[in-house]
Amino acid sequence: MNALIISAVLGVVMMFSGIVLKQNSAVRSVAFAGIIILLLVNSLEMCGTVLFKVDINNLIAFNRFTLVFNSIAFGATFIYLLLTAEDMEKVGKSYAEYFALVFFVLCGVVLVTSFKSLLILFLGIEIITIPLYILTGSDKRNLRSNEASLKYFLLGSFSTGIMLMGIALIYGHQGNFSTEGVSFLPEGVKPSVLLVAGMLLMLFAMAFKVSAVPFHFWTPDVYDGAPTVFTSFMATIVKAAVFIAFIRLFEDSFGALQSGWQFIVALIIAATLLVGNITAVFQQSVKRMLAYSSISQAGFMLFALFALNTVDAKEGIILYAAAYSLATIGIFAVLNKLGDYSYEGFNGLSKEQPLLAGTAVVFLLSLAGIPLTAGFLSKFYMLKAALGTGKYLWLVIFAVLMAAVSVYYYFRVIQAMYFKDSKAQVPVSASAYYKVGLVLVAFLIILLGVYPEVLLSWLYF
Amino acid sequence: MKNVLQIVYLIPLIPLIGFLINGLGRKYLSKTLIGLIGCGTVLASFILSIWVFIQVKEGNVHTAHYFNFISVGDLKIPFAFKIDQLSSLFLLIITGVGFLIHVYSTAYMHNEKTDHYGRYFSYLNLFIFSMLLLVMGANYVIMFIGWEGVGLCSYLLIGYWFKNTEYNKAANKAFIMNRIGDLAFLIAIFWIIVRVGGVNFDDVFAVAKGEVQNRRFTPADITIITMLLFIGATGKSAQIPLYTWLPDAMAGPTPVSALIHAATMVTAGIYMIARSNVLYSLSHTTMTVVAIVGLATALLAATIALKQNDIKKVLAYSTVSQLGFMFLALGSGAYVAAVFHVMTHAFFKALLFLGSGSVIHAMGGEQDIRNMGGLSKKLKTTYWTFLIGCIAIAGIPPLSGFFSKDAILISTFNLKFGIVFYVIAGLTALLTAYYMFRLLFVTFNGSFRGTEEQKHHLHESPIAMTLPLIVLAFLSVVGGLVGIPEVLKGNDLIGKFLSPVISPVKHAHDIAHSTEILLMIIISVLVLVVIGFAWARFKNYRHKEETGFGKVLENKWYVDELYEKIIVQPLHNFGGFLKNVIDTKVVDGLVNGAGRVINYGSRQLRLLQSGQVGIYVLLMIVGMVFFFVIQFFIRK
Amino acid sequence: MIPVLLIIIPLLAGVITFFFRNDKIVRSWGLLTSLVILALSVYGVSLSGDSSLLTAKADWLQSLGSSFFVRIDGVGKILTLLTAVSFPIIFTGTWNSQYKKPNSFYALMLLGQAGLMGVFVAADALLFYFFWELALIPMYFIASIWGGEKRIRVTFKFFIYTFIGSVLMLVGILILQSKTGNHSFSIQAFNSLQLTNKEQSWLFWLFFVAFAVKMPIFPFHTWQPDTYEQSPSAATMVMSGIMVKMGLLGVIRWVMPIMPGAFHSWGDVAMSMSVIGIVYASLIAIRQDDLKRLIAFSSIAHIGLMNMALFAENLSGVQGVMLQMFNHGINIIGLWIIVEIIERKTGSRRMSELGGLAQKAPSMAIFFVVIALANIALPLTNAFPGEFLMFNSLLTARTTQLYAILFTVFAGLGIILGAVYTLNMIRKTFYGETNAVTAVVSDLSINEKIALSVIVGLIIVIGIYPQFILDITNNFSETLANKRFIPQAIITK
Amino acid sequence: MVTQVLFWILSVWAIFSALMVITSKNPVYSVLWLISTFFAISGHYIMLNAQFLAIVNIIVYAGAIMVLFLFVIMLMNMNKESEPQKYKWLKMAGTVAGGCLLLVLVAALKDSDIRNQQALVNEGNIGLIKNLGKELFTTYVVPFEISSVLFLTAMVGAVVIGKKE
Amino acid sequence: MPVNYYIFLSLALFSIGIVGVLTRRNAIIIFMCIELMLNAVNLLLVAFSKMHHLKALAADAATTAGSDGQLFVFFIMVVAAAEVSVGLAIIVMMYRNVHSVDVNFLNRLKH
Repeated sequence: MNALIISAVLGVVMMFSGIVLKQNSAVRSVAFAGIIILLLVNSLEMCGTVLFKVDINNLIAFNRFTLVFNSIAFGATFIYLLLTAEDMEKVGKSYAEYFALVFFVLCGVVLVTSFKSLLILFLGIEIITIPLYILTGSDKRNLRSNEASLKYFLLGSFSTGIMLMGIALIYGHQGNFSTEGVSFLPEGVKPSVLLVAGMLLMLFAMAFKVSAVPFHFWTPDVYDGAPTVFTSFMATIVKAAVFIAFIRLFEDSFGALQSGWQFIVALIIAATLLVGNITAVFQQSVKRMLAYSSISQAGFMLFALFALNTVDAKEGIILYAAAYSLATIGIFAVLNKLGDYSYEGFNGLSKEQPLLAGTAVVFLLSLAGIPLTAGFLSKFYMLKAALGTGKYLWLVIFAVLMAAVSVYYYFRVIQAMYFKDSKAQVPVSASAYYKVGLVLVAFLIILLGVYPEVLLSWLYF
Repeated sequence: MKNVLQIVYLIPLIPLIGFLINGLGRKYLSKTLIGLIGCGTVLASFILSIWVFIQVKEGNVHTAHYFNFISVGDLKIPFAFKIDQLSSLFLLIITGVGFLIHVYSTAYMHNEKTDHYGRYFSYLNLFIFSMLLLVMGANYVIMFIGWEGVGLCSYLLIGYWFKNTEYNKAANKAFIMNRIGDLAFLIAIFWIIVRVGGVNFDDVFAVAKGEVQNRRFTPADITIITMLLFIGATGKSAQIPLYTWLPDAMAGPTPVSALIHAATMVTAGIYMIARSNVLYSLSHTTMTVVAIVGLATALLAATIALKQNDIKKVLAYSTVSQLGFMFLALGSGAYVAAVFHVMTHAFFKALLFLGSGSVIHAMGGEQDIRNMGGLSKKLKTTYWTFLIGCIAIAGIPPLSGFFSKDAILISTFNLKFGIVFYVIAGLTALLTAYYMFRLLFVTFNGSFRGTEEQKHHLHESPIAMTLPLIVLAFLSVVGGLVGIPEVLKGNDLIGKFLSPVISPVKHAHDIAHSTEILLMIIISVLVLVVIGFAWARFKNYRHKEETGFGKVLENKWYVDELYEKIIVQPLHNFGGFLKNVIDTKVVDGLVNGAGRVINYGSRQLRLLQSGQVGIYVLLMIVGMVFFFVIQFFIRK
Repeated sequence: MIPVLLIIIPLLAGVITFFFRNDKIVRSWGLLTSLVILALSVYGVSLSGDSSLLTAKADWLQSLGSSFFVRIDGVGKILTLLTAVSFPIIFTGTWNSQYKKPNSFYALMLLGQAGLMGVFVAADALLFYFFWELALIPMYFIASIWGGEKRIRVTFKFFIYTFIGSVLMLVGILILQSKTGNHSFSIQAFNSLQLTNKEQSWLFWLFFVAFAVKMPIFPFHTWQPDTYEQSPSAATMVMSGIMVKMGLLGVIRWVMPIMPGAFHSWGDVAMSMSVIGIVYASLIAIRQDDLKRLIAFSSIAHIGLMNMALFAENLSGVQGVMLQMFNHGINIIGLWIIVEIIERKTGSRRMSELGGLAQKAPSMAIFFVVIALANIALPLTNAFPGEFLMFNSLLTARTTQLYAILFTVFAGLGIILGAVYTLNMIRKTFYGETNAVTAVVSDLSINEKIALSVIVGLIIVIGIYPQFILDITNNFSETLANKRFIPQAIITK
Repeated sequence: MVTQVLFWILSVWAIFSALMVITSKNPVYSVLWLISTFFAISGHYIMLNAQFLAIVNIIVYAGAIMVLFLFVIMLMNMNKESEPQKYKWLKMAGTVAGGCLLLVLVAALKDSDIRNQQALVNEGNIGLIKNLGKELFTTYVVPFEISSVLFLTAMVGAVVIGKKE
Repeated sequence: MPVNYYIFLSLALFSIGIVGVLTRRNAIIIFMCIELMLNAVNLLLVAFSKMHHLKALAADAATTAGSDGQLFVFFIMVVAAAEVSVGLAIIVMMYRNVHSVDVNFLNRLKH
């Protein structure tokens, strides 16, 4: 609750800071202060101190899982700001507004991770997506940015329509919007078709938001077209939050129907892994490759949905959210510094910028799921959870084979950085903040890869 | 002094030390010192061997166990030596003849550079070591170690002049052909292990004799084991089909040919079979095969020898032929005769080779007898000793060859259709006499056909070379005396000596003594006739091109070419096929193909991302319909 | 404690190496570290099997059921010893090789050593998997940075290939873990599993493919010759000498005891693959002109034999493999050292361009001949007892008698073909007349002589008295061969 | 009976208008037909006694939002047939796919367990402003406040997008 | 009225909206079709709300059951309004740059 209110307030504060403060660096400082406050109040709530007593009528509920994820989201946002806040200046003039939107998105993130009512889910998702439409289009003179924004907007509102139809059907079945309407289904009773149809529509809509195949089409274009600084944000924190919402929704509302939708989820996972990984192979732009890779990573994250309700899935998705967010923010931050998004742009980076290259290697290894990085353990949790269900071994084998394919495109970047010589690089200017941020991210990735309890123990105590 | 048996390990060890000293110090030692070490170590072993022989003759046999070479579970393979009648006899031959050849070598190889000289002697010492290991080993594995060791030394010595590619190829050929046999030997060892659980001769023979409970060989086992061992022997002892390496092995220095490719190593197969006589006697099939292969080899090699012009090649084919004789004897069950022939053959063939070495030395490296002639005047010692060797090998009484060869010929009657074997063997013996005396006459008689320069250089070899010739000539003359058969009122010393190891053969088709003597006389007379014929033909040799059948013989029945065509080339081509087609196109092609499929898939799949919002929505709707259908109408 | 040190020392030393700048210091530091590890490893090997120093366990990833559990058992002793012996030899033998950025090179080498040690001592499946990947990555970097012209493509193929294998293994590990009672990854838990035949078959292939790729055996071998050819020699030595043993270790530790039924019932298939590989690789080796590729293919044949011997499921085979794993590592490193010297001095690896080196570099020729002969398992060299035991095991392999005989004979063809290509290699490279390429060659330098002398010394000593190696693993092998196969192998159809 | 007739009239009106929205070539006509649809739907609301929504629908949707649309269309000067008739197959496919979805949904929902349930028509007071307002400012006060955040974002968004660079 | 009628009516309108999204290329009209979809949902929600109200009335005459459905419609309208403002802003921005609102021109980003 703390974070929900504070983040909304911070959004407003940032709005006005743009008017009050003339210096971008000052705005930035306010934003940093804001995110730290957000982290603090969220930590307070984890310790049991709720600052605002609001009668929420069982529409929202915060539990450990939510709070831990929110901390991850805020932490990741902090790192994200650390690494990219300066570069946001390049996007456009509305510097303070970008931060305001980021905070509003965080407000939405809090909502979608804590909803107990489909209404809150709907509002939360809208609060997340509407700022994103804008951030995507924030590079106004850039036609690619315009195009991405419009595509995102059209497809996004379409999926909203789908989701609302789903909600309506569910409402028709249960008569309210609570997510606990069908917490259990008696043995042998066939679920109402209204409910099942509504559930499927919700599944499609959420699959759209997390960019699972075949609802992923917006992802590459939008990620590619959006300003890189914002791609980084929406591909990581937002996506992870929607995942949490996805899992929360299916756990609370449709957990009882698991055997009914598991097969479809399995198909979606397989398709997501296939399309995400295979298509990424041939990409010539690293940015676009990362867009496809985010699809493939989503395929892995969906295993948490597939397995649902197991400890492995819960811990795994938390770890995955952290690992994936950190690594992706990191690699986007590096990408952002290079003018050239093609693979050739990375050539010889290890000689020009050993620190950038070295940390980028850590990020890529983590994304590829190499041991002792957080990426490995998170994938490992996912596989373990999936195997724990005892079903669909083929899916797991397929997933690991696809993980091997993913090594192909991630390592192409490493090859470019380390094994190829550079053609005269544009000099890269990196501030101390930035470098510290990179090292911090790399360290966190390795820490989580070696000792994930650091994070996971927060789920229990 | 019984305790000499306690220090038998010194017999192989001393040459090994010689090998190490000469091998490591070849750059620092003088030639004299190298020669001294080389000869001295072998001499020391020889003296010990005599000593051992005396002990054995008194009936003291001994198995010395040093340490477990390999011990895995129940399988224990000790590093152990077995000193008995058979091995002590071979010790004598090896160290004795070996010593003489070492001495000979000091002079023969004197023109080599010091480090190569050292290398040569170290190889020779290593060979002696390996050969001693082979005969002293108390089990098949130690024997196999020696067996491969001598193969290695043979390889090293054939390729001693390593700048010459042809020589190196000959060395490779020798090693590889040996390896084919070695593989069979190895498999035989494994088979024995399966049945016996060990490889010690004593254990194996005990099982074969049925003296061990719970462990026995089936007849099939025996046949398989003995056949495999025999294949091993064909490799080492140059029998059909693996004989072609031996003539090529003449690329090595002549003393090496004398030692390794005539006197000792090539007889390892005979030693092994004689050692395993207990097993062989149990398998009639194998015995017959051995006899037939031996006889065929003897005949084939003899025919080839008829038309060879390289002095060493003639001797080489003669060796192959003589080895064939020995196998004939083994196949007939006359193990003693075979061993006896090993001994006499060691004397006269070493003599002949060293003699040829002396000739080559004198001719400045020339080996083609067509370019020789009339050497008897200049090389008196060589000539006379060579003549003795020829007489001995031709089998004229009372020289050594006569007795051993006769023992073999007579033994053929043990076989079914013995008379056929006898006739063919006899014919081969006649051929032997013919080609040996052709060699003698063409080389030493008539007029000199070489260059003026060679003529100018002709001289008798130094004492270090002629002395061994004389000693060996002497042995060739008297060597047969130890095996005079009872028919001739002899007492068959060698047969009696070996009887503890080799059980006397029961003559199945015993022939009357009178017949035996008659046959001896007939064959001796025929040999003399053949020699006379050779004298008539070759006393004034003039070279002329061979035609027709002669040409086939001169080209060794085209066996090498045949092997090349049906084995080497196809394998070579098959390897190329595997390398260029299967490995790169198929196996790697599949791997790369998987990558290519993914790449292709990637190129096609990304087209789905058409950039058109309408198509995106369409595909999403299609997906939704698809999932709805699955949920509601397929997986109800 | 010792296994932990074996991992930690090279790891830390490797990280430190990154910060050195002076070439000489880097090299000395690398050598020093490897010698320390050697001493430690020798001490570890000398301890009795139940010594507490050989085991270490610490909490780690408890929630997953894993722990940092390391243990040096019989096979671990052999392989840690091999690793510890190899690195000083490699460092000494390649002392003269020049690298740009030697600090990175040596650092990665040491990190690779840490990874390898980890693989060999890990007694927890997850830990094993970690090290399995970690050993790969430094080698991948070394090969890709310092390798030959086609290095990037070739080493990448190698990486992906082995990665695919290892992720399948990961699935296998996970399945096994889910079957254990207390959801543990420890090897004891795995060892005490009772699996049905069908499960075993699945698991067998999930694991075996990973190991087969690593070894490699036919038809998973195609990464290997290219990689060996393109990698810098030091990396090639590590890969061929030590890394391929990871596959064998995997079979010994993670397949044989855990899925004995499938191990038995798929034995014929695995052995067939190996035996085809032996003949196949040998025939291809005969046609190779490139020294590195020739040795690479010969290695495939050798490893194939080792794999066969494992699947023979008897003590002789297991012990033979134990011995031969060590020997093969030593021998092939020796060959690579000389090939590297030849390449450095002549600029060529093509046998058709070489020749006559024995005149220019007699010591090198002698070393090479001895090592090459060891490579073809000549008696009184180290490989003979190993190959003897392995061949011996084939004839009594737990399969039908006909298969056993066929396997023995065809594997035996490898001995003959091995002689063919090895002797040809010696002949074409060292014998004959010198030519323009080889005329400039000088003989070995002192460090190379030291390295090669050590190798030759080991070859001879083990060749004459192999028992001291066999004794190290004897108990382990007996347990493996007797306790696990016989009762469990019977449950198969 | 009257409600039946009314229902059918309103339904046919709504569907016809909706079809006209998607088939009209001129965007302005589309907007007008959409407004017509909204009126039909508002009629349904009134029939269902959801007076508040009916009013809001007319005022907000038909009145404000659609005028905004119309305004934008006018701004862009698109009051004529601007869409070239290419990509026929895509339209076909789209129609077929949409039809399939309808078919599948109808087929799935036609035997839902509530098919015999009635919706209360012309009665019930939950749709009255008083009741809804009470609910909105008690139970749903949090979402109500949250929707203000939504409007803030929309506002900021409009500023960001609309600001001259 | 049987609630089934409303369901089918809503589905029909919803599908018409979808078909419109699929077939039209003018971004504004696509957006309008999406609005049509939302209205279909609204109608359905109201119908369901009345249905649940009817059900609850049988037990309790003073119930407010079903009012949440109508409130949801209210929120949908709120969101739709916000969305329209942003969406039209984006469309206008696009139009300013390329002088077209045809979605087929949006093909710089593909593959």
